[in-house]
Amino acid sequence: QEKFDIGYDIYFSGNSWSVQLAKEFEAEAEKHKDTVEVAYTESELKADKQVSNIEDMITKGVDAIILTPISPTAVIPVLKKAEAKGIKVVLLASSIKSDDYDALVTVDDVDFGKAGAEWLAEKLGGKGKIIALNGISGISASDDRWTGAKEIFDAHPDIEVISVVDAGWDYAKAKVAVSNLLAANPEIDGVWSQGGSMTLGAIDAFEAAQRPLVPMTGEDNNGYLKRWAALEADGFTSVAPSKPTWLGSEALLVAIDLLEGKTVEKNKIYDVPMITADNLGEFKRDDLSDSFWANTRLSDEQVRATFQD
Amino acid sequence: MPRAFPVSGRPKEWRPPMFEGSLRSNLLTSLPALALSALLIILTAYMSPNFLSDSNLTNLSSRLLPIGLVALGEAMVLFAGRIDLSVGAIMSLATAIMALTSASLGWLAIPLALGAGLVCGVVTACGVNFLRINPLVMSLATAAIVKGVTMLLLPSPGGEVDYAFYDMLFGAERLLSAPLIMSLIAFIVIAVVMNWTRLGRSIYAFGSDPRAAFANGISSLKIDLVVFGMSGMLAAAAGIVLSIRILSGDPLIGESYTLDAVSAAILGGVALQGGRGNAIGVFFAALALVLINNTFNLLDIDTSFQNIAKGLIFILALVLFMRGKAEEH
Amino acid sequence: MALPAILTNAKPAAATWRALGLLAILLIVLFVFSGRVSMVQVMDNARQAAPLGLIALGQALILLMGRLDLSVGATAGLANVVLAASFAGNMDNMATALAITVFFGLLVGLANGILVVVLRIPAFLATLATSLVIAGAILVYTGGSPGGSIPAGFRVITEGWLFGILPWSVVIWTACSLILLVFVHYSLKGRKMLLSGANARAAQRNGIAADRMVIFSFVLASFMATLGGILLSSITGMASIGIADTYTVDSIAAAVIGGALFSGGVFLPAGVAAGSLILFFLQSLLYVLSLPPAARFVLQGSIIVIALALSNFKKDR
Amino acid sequence: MASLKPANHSPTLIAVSGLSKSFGRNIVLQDVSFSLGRGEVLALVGENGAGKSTLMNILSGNLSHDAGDIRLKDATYKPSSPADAARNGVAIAHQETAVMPDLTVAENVFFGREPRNALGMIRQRQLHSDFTQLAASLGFDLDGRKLGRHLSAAERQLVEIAGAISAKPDILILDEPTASLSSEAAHSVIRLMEQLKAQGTSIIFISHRMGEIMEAADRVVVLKDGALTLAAARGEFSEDDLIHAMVGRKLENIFPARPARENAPVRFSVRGGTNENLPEIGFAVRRGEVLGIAGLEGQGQKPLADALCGMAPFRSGTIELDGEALKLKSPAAAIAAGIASIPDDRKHDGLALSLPIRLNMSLFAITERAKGGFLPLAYERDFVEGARERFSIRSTDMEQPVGELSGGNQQKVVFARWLAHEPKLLVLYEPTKGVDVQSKSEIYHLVDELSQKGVSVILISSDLMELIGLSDRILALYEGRITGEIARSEFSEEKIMRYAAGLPGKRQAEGMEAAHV
Ligand SMILES: Nc1ncnc2c1ncn2[C@@H]1O[C@H](COP(=O)(O)OP(=O)(O)OP(=O)(O)O)[C@@H](O)[C@H]1O
Ligand SMILES: Nc1ncnc2c1ncn2[C@@H]1O[C@H](COP(=O)(O)OP(=O)(O)OP(=O)(O)O)[C@@H](O)[C@H]1O
Ligand SMILES: [Mg+2]
Ligand SMILES: [Mg+2]
Repeated sequence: QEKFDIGYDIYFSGNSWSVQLAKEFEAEAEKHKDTVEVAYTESELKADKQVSNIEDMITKGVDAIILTPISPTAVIPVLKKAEAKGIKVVLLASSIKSDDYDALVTVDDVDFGKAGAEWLAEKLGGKGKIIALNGISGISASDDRWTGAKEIFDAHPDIEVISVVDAGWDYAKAKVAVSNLLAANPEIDGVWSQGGSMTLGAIDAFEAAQRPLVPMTGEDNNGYLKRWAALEADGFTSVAPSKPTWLGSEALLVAIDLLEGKTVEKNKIYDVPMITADNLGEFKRDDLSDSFWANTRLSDEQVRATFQD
Repeated sequence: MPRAFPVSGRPKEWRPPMFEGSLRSNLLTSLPALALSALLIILTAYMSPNFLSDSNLTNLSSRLLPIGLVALGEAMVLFAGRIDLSVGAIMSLATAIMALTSASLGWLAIPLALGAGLVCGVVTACGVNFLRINPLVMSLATAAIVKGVTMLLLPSPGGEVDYAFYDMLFGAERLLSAPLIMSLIAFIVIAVVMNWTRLGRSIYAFGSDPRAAFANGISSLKIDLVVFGMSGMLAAAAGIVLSIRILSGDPLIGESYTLDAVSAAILGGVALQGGRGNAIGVFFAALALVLINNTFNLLDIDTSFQNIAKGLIFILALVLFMRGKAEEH
Repeated sequence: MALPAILTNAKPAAATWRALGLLAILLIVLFVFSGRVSMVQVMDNARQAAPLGLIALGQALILLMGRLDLSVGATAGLANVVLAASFAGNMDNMATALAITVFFGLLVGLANGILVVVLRIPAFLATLATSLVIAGAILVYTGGSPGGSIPAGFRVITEGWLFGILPWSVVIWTACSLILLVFVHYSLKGRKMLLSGANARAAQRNGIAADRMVIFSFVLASFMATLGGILLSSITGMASIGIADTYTVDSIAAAVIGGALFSGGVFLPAGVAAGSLILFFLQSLLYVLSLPPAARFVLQGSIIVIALALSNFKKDR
Repeated sequence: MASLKPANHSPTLIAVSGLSKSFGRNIVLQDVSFSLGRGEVLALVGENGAGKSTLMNILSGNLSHDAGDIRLKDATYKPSSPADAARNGVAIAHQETAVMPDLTVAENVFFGREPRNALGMIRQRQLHSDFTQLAASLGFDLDGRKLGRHLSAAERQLVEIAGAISAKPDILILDEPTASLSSEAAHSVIRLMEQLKAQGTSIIFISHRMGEIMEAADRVVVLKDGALTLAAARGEFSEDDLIHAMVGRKLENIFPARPARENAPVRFSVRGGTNENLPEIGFAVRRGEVLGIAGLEGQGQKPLADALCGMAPFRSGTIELDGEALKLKSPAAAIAAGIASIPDDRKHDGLALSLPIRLNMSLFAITERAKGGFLPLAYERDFVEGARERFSIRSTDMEQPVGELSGGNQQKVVFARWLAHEPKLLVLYEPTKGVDVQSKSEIYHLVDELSQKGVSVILISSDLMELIGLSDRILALYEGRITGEIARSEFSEEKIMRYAAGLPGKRQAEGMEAAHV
């Protein structure tokens, strides 16, 4: 029997989340190696390169294309072409501004932003001065999460966002930024952060400045979960919304269903999984690397192979 | 009539060039890029049946247009012995302007974006000329400012560019597509201007030795305005094409094009020190850059090795073509 | 009037004073806006600027030779990845980890030097190519997710303060600046570098092995970039990909604000330090004023123009 | 102060009055006034750094002046750029500096005046045939298709001159037009000047060669330290007057009196030295001897100088210094062996123009005294200050960048470099190109002084006066071979030129090695 040819575009491999997303896909593909044959391309977070990659997949004549759209519009024309050739298209972890696709598998980043913000607003009793740590302006995940968070904060008139900073999902940048903000502001009551490493940086900046820790939001990467657990005894509180990397494996399953002619739900948008003080223990893995992300379908062996310490 | 006298006994190291004039000696600089792209075409066509399909060739020319335009502008700056590292930022700015204004202004968005590119080029030219700031640094400064402005205008990718533009530019799937024709026109026009007009000769002369050129009556301000202005406009044109290709604006999309543009110009035989090189060579070098990615994808080369492979090809090309060209003031 | 001979050699150039002046102005502005600039805060910024400072020193050495090194950012990033991997979070590995990291750094410098000198490829392109290869190699080696970590014991070099007032990283940075200052301006080899940098052909003709000086400077610059990468790793405590990419452009900007010339023959470590600090305080100013990230680029571009416009102010025709 | 009487002359074309110019605090021109009539030749004379080039650069729009007034054809003239000057009929031939390396000779000559078709495109063929015509009419032996970067110094100079003439200017300015030319070529340029003058062109030329000035100038203007010290018409001045006005005193002996030294032992010899550019060369120099090497431009002088200093080593042959065989594989090896050399192209091969005088001058002085790799700075300062005084190098202080000095003073810096340690052999290649009489004389006496101390000198020069005045013996170089030898007692310009033109010398090649000692 003919195997299905599938093109998978790795949108980025510059941070551990994007790497793990691709690994989840690869692991699933390995399980179905008798039915699918995958050709990989790599877009390096460049929308135009992604367009070219998809064009080349069409040229090669694949049966299905799985991609994480870097821009909400860039791939529309080329996906139309794919559709015209009867190629199935699955969007993974990010959507586009048209319905020229067959399935979407994701968690909403706006909801992600809201989830952390709601927790923080509640924790502060709807009142206080906070700072926000964003990823990179111009990248939709970062902007969408902030949009969601801002909506919540705007609804709480007594919460004042005193500074919004881009720290590139980066520990070091976040630490520098927060150090500076601490020097400039005698009162900071909470930190809304959209990335685990940035929250780590913020914690270290607070400690370096010998200021008591305040409620902060984080994300589900293992390094952060470990630190959070260690600080719980000192009264540190946090919450970790998650964009699970297992979406990668889910995308392949959906693609196979489509190719086999099964009907699938077009927009599969999962709820944002939340790690809270209550279930922290279930996700935190002291025996695994700091870099790994807790919401995964990878086996421990696979995680160890991907992120060696 | 004074009689002829021997000035040099017998020039030993030098023989007359194969062709006449500096024009021909410039044309020869295109050969390596021509060879490289020919090699890639033959290799890929041999190994992949889809390579020569109409749709793939159309795709290639669509990709050639933006990198070709921006590399062409960069080459003009390099001909004059300057360098422009702001082209990528200008491309992003142009995509932002298109995304924000094409809905309301329609076609007028295009001259607006081109004008913005021109202004950026003029700013760089003025810094280089009046403030005597090294072009590399001045263009980096322009790039930073332009990037900031772009991010103020359009903080994240988005906005919308009308689909009609897309149909117009990329709609047809045939070999002689609009992007290919536009690339050819741009390159031929610039090649003619550079080689057969006084302006072109002045740009080469200025790049060759600015002091000597000044002494021969060239105004450095005029040269700077022309080359940086052109480079800004061509970068903006590339940005317009890109915004149509992605149907939106993106404040970061141009970044990687700066080094691509410089690489294409250099691989195309343009000397960093100025005065030498030809638009034709740049055309083939830009083509080679486009072909490399296509080749990687069509031949299924492992993605993680693509970057190393590209770096090594780059080094190999440098070793083959640039050997002995190290700058020494 | 007449300085002792030993001082004329190191007399701060006009460009150094200009850079220091700009830095002072920036500090005053910062003070005015934030209302509280303490010595500790200044030192804390200096501490974090140290990686850039070291990398920019290396860049300045290359500029001294009339070349440009576009691989310093990649080299620092390489140091970050290699150091974290070979440390593996264990302080016992320190000697080996440092040795391996420095070894790779020197290797990059040697490769650059050979491409530029032996194969005579323009430095701009040769170093661009090596940076591409380094970036690719890091991706292949790490698969996109680098492992390892820097043990807390080692992080003292960026987190510890000497006598509680001087961060160790500032001490290291100052020491490197001084050593290079003395080396370039007081040693025979440094003098030969100056001459080769200003006119390689004349230097060669006058018996200086100018080519060897160029290779040497590339190795030294990569070494400085590696040191910068090590300090950076000590700050971050872990490895991440592309973390030092912006340092390439920033190092050029810092060196040039500090008075380095593309035509070679100039080396002003104090100016370079001022340039690095200016770039860093600019960042602080943005946080304090809570300006959008976009403003950072506008300000940074403007300050480069201002710094250089000042230095060219009085040239007449 | 002498001023020019306009009476017995053709109508005034350009009149300069009260012109001043300074660079920073350095006053370069001070209240200079003179005038020039149509169809006249004016020679501008002065020491290095007197301000000649600056004055001409002002007239040609390369520099602007601070005060004073220039009237051209009775209108105020203040050119804003070289292009502006050209529009006003003023053209300048710089001292070989303005040839654009990546354009061909023809493109250089007609730059900005290329023939074009209706579309504004340059007609390449026409351009080159125009050039062939022009070159023939000027009597220049130049290949129009050659790129500027491949030209020799003399060819560059001719390109400059041809370019300026082809603009058909009213006023032609020639800045040291003959400095790089052999004397025969220089004579032709002088004849060309006479021809242009006859056609009504006014010419201002700068030269350090007294013979040319006496021969060609209708008037002279002498500058000293930026001020006018003499302005006179032909017949009103003598060579001594000029020198007096330039230097401020009489120069007794430009050349040192040198005793014959025929019996000294051989110090340095080359036998059968060959490389790509030298077919075969052999000669020997005695201890303390000054060996002149004469030849027309491009007969192998440069390859010979390069081989001797190790830049382009001999591929085969034997070299001996003080009886020991030697390989001159690199400049470093040559210097280590005690061979010092002064290049002809000081700007590219001799100096780091952006660095201070001190750094340029002191390298060798301090090298051997360095302790543990570090420099003896006090010694360096004393050495540099001493040399500055001794050579009267005109500069603000020892930290002034060498690039700001005039050509002659730059040359002195190159010379001074070798003073700290006497070399065994000193190779001079056009050592006084563009150097004024005063400095020339100083350099000659210095060479003599060194040779008295036993330093052997090889003097490669196109200046016959210099060769005759300074050498103990002269060899003629033709097509990369030694074609003749002339003993001091037989020196004459005519004889040297005969040999240099490749005509058979007194002794033939077989006996050469013995004969040349
Ligand atoms: N751009 C400049 N900046 C500073 N000083 C300058 C500049 N140009 C010339 N000078 C100085 O002006 C003086 C006159 O220089 P100029 O070149 O006119 O001399 P010159 O008479 O042509 O000498 P030479 O015979 O060596 O050619 C010199 O002292 C020189 O150092
Ligand atoms: N960058 C500079 N800064 C200061 N002065 C300069 C600079 N460049 C050139 N000059 C001065 O300008 C004058 C003219 O330069 P140019 O190269 O034409 O020298 P020249 O005097 O005609 O030639 P030569 O040095 O062979 O006598 C020189 O006297 C030199 O001192
Ligand atoms: Mg002069
Ligand atoms: Mg001169």
